[in-house]
Amino acid sequence: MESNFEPNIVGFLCKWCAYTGADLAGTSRIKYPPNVTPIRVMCSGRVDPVLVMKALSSGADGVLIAGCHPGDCHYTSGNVKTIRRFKLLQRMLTQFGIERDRVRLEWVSASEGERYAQVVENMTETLRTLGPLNWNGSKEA
Amino acid sequence: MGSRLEFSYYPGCSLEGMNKAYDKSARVVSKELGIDLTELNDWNCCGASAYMSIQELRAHLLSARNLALAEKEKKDLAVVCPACLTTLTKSNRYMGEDPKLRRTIASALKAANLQYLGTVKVRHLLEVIVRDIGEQEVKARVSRPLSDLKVAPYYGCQFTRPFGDFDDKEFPVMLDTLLKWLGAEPVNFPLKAKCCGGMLMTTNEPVGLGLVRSLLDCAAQNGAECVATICPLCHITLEAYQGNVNKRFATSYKLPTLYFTQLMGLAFGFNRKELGINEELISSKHILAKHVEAV
Amino acid sequence: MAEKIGVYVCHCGTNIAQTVDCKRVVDYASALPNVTVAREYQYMCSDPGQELIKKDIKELGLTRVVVASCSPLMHEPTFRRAVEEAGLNQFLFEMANIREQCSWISENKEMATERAKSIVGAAVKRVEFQEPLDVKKVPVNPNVLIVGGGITGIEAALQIADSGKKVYLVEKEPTIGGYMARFDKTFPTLDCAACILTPKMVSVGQHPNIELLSYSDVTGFSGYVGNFTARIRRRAKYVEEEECSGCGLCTEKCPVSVPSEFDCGLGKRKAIYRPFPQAVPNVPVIDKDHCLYFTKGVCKVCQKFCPRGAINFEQKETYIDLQVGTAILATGFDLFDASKVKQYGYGRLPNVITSLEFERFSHASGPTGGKILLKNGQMPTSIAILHCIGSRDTNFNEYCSRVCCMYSMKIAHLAHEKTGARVYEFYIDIRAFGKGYEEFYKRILEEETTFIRGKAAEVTDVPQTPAEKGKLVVVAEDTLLGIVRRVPVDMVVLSVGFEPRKDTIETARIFSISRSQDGFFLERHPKLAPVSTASDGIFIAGACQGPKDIPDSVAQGAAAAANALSLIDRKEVTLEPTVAFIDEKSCSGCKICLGLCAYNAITFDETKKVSKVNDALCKGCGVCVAACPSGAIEQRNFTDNQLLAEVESICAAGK
Amino acid sequence: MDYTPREIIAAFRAGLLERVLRSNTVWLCASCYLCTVRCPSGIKLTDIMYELKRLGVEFGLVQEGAIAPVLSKTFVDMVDRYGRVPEIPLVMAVLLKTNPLGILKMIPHGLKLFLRGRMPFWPHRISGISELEKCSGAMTDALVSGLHPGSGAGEEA
Repeated sequence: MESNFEPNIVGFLCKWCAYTGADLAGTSRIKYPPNVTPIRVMCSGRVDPVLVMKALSSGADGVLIAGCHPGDCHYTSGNVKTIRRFKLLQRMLTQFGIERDRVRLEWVSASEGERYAQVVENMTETLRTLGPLNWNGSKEA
Repeated sequence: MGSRLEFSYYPGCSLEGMNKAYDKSARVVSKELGIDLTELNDWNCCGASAYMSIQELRAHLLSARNLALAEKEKKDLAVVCPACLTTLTKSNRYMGEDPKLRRTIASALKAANLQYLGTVKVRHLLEVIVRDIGEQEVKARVSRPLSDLKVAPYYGCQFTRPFGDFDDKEFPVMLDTLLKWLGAEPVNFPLKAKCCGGMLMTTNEPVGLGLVRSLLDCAAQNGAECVATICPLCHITLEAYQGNVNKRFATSYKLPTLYFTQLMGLAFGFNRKELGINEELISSKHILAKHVEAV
Repeated sequence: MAEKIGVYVCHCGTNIAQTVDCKRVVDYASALPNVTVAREYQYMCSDPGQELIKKDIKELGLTRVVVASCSPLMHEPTFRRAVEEAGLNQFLFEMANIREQCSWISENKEMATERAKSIVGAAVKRVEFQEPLDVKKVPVNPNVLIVGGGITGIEAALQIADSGKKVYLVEKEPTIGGYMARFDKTFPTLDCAACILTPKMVSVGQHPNIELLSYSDVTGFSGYVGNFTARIRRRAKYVEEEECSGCGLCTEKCPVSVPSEFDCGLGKRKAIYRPFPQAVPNVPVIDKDHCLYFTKGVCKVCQKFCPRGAINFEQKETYIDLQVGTAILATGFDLFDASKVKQYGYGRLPNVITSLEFERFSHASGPTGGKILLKNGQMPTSIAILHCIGSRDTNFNEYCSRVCCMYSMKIAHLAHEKTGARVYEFYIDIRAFGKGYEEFYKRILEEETTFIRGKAAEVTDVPQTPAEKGKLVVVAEDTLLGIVRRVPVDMVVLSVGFEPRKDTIETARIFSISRSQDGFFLERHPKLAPVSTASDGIFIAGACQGPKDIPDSVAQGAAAAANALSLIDRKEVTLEPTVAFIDEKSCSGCKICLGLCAYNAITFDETKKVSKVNDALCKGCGVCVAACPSGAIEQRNFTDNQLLAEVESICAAGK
Repeated sequence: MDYTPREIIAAFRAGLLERVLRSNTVWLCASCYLCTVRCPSGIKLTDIMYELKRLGVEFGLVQEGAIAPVLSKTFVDMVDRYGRVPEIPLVMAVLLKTNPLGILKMIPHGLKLFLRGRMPFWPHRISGISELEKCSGAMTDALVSGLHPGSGAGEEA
């Protein structure tokens, strides 16, 4: 494993909570590892597992999905569907032999800048330990 | 009666010395209530405040050895001294919260082939009795109610402070509750969780005596006939220094102090000797005669 | 034909340029396929910055634009407008956020620059797949829903109603007026609260454009900006509002007496009651839990005496639906429960009272007729006022409640004036920031109030000296002296802070708005959009957003009214066209999407055997898109192609 | 109390900790934790007091004639020797070091306790004492770094 490995993380952030929370972390000048490139979606429920698998097979070392806390979804219950989908996703990862920690689902409200920073810091740290993924999407890898 | 509760029992140094009666009565009432207390084999000092004042890590190590021994027995640890409770809980918590501390202590324990994974809960016997045993079981054993005995329920400082979420941190009520179950009348005692000054008696007597005086004053003002204690240090301070207080402040207090376990034992019908009730420095004979029949 | 993309990297002064090497980002962008031009500039949002984009669109024939600057939540509308002004569809623009989520969060210039490249690269890839979209315009219903009839809601309601628009004012209590109706005087002018509030309450009651729904609450809220439906629960008052003349005979005759909530339990009210004489509407309600008829099946005295036959024991709670275009939440606050701070003895020591209880004592129509009395009926000769109860305290609420310093000084003045007592204020800091506030502080100092700088440690009734006997002793470190003081007094007033309403979570859910860390409603922007929320058409005002005094609450009520009116006067609003749409050819008719839509926006066409999205109902969450097994559903501006392009670009950048 | 807890924090910030360590405040703290549970700023004052006590002892900065540090040191010695603390010998040893005449004053107390069988004279040595020594030894290195960094004793110019 490279000693100075910096994971590349794709972040799907819902516009209402997580993206706003991530903005707040910045506005509050909280420092955390800049390892996530955010993709803004309207709701975490928009995150199709295909997008996640695509990210992992294209070279991302991890994927972060972040949305509103359950019960606080801007679209009433979009994140409930995310939870269901995420469980499925976890099973798929196991089948492919990918560590479950590489894909995380987190709840970050619009006021939780600090929490978002912690989530990213924590995830980056975990992925640094896990090392690069190097998965090309085939089952054998 | 349901299944018996099992605990490793940690008496603490104070109960080996001047507070044997606390140890004696605690064992007697626990047995009666179906709490199995097995003394933790070869326990050591908890690393109490005086130790913590000089050596931080070694103080935690002392606690950790006790916790490791208890973990080996696969039982939670019951204590009767609130200072031990706080010291053991503190190490337990800090080791849980601080990985660096946990690692340091773990590597030290390893030198003696010990390990502590953090599974032991440290609990005060009073809390076990009030919460786990409960009103029904306690009341069922009261054969000699302490009818209307006016008691100042004295918790001292470290029963709930700083970690005890099981009761209020400034105005706890568990002892009040238990005393009521025994038929006694807990008096209003606003200083119930204030410091007794015990720590200061050897090092700064004037300050210590001032604190004892306000406690006695408050208990007496509110009509207490005796003080119920749950802490060996509070107990010895209140009884041994009453004379000094009287001399210094020209007062004439003669308030007996009894461990809560002694009061329980009395209500349960045990005789005084079994509970060490003849050992106190200020006799409780007259007040008990008044309230507890056939003592 | 290949797209011609322009990329503009903003320095944002030094906000971005300090941690991100903008030159390298520009070089990187220039080399990306289809990028025609890449530039950097000090402030892209400035006029010259925007001109730069417009000029390039016209002169270089750009077909797509990417601006790498701050969060889209800040300037997306700005740049969309600029792009549109240059003749390009506004959706052919994409914003890359390299400030909030890149330059501001890192001190590592190398890593931040790499991240910025990744973010810009993703935006460039994404923008290629963007399509021109038409924004949809919908008419705005001019009716406004206002929730909460305190001073904030009253102000907002009157502003809007006076402009000729219809207002539904929903109040959960039997009367409007809120906390202000319970105060005696107001700081710093010391004018009587009732004198300035009651006329406004009356105006609300009589205004032809205001429909007051008291004893009611909002249980549902759906729709979209300009076109909401609010479901209102109207609790049973057991008094027919149209019949009641407010004569008060029923109250007079009612035999049941219970502690009055309005008076903090210090006074009594009847089982059929108005909280206070100036109540609006001037209609009593029956408290079912205490009414003899409801509890024991006997009495009905009120019915017997009512000259108008207005009492109706059979009345049921009802639900009504209101059509509104905007809503203003002015739901106010709860007061901190002083009994939680055990060391001050509230609930244990008889003469320890809260500031609101003091207001009721001091109020001329309060339970003591305006007299400040101890439990034994005597007047106190010394009073201590303790600041910051429940506020500025990590054990309770970390924030400052903003109003307590000032109202504490008002209480000091009233206490001194009415009892001649010696008054002590125990404070951490005096926060007298408003107009005339510092001057008021000076005045109270001159009135010989003793200010002791130190948070009170405790209030005890255990005396240490004969002088303390029978007194409440306030113990505090006088931080100016550096000593611990014990001050014996007769009465202690706890200046309790503000808290979010207990039902804030529920209300936030009903209206789909967020709460900030402290639990109050979250505004869209703390400085620039203080009464807006992330949900278009829903505004917040007053203390439901955070602790506020009366002037600030009124200002916010008016501001929210102006915001609502501005929206109404636009007559129509544009809706984000980011809705879902279904490719009929690919749809297999499995109907999975139907059950997933929280808005019932998807219907099934039984003849064609395909699902269909109703544009007006679709909120654009994209849940159905992610779930469609045949990939037939797409979300405009969030298509699979766009998101996949972003993903691929990010992954490629990491290699 | 020479310095209130608030003043201790202020002195620490001002780099004037030495005068605090030499005051009576630190050793007056009886660890009742009231300040810790009340502090509105969430400062664990009792833990800070312990830290200050340790710093004072380590750098020899304690109030002149203070008994408490002597008691604590004696306490540590006894625990290290026996594994537990024999209360009476502890008090006797402290008095012997600080106020030999005080022992005379203690006689009436002692006598009463003795008559009631509450005066055990011989300390009990736990059998795991060598075990504890081993553990302590293994930790000696860590002890140095166990001191709070930046608790700048003696910053005073």
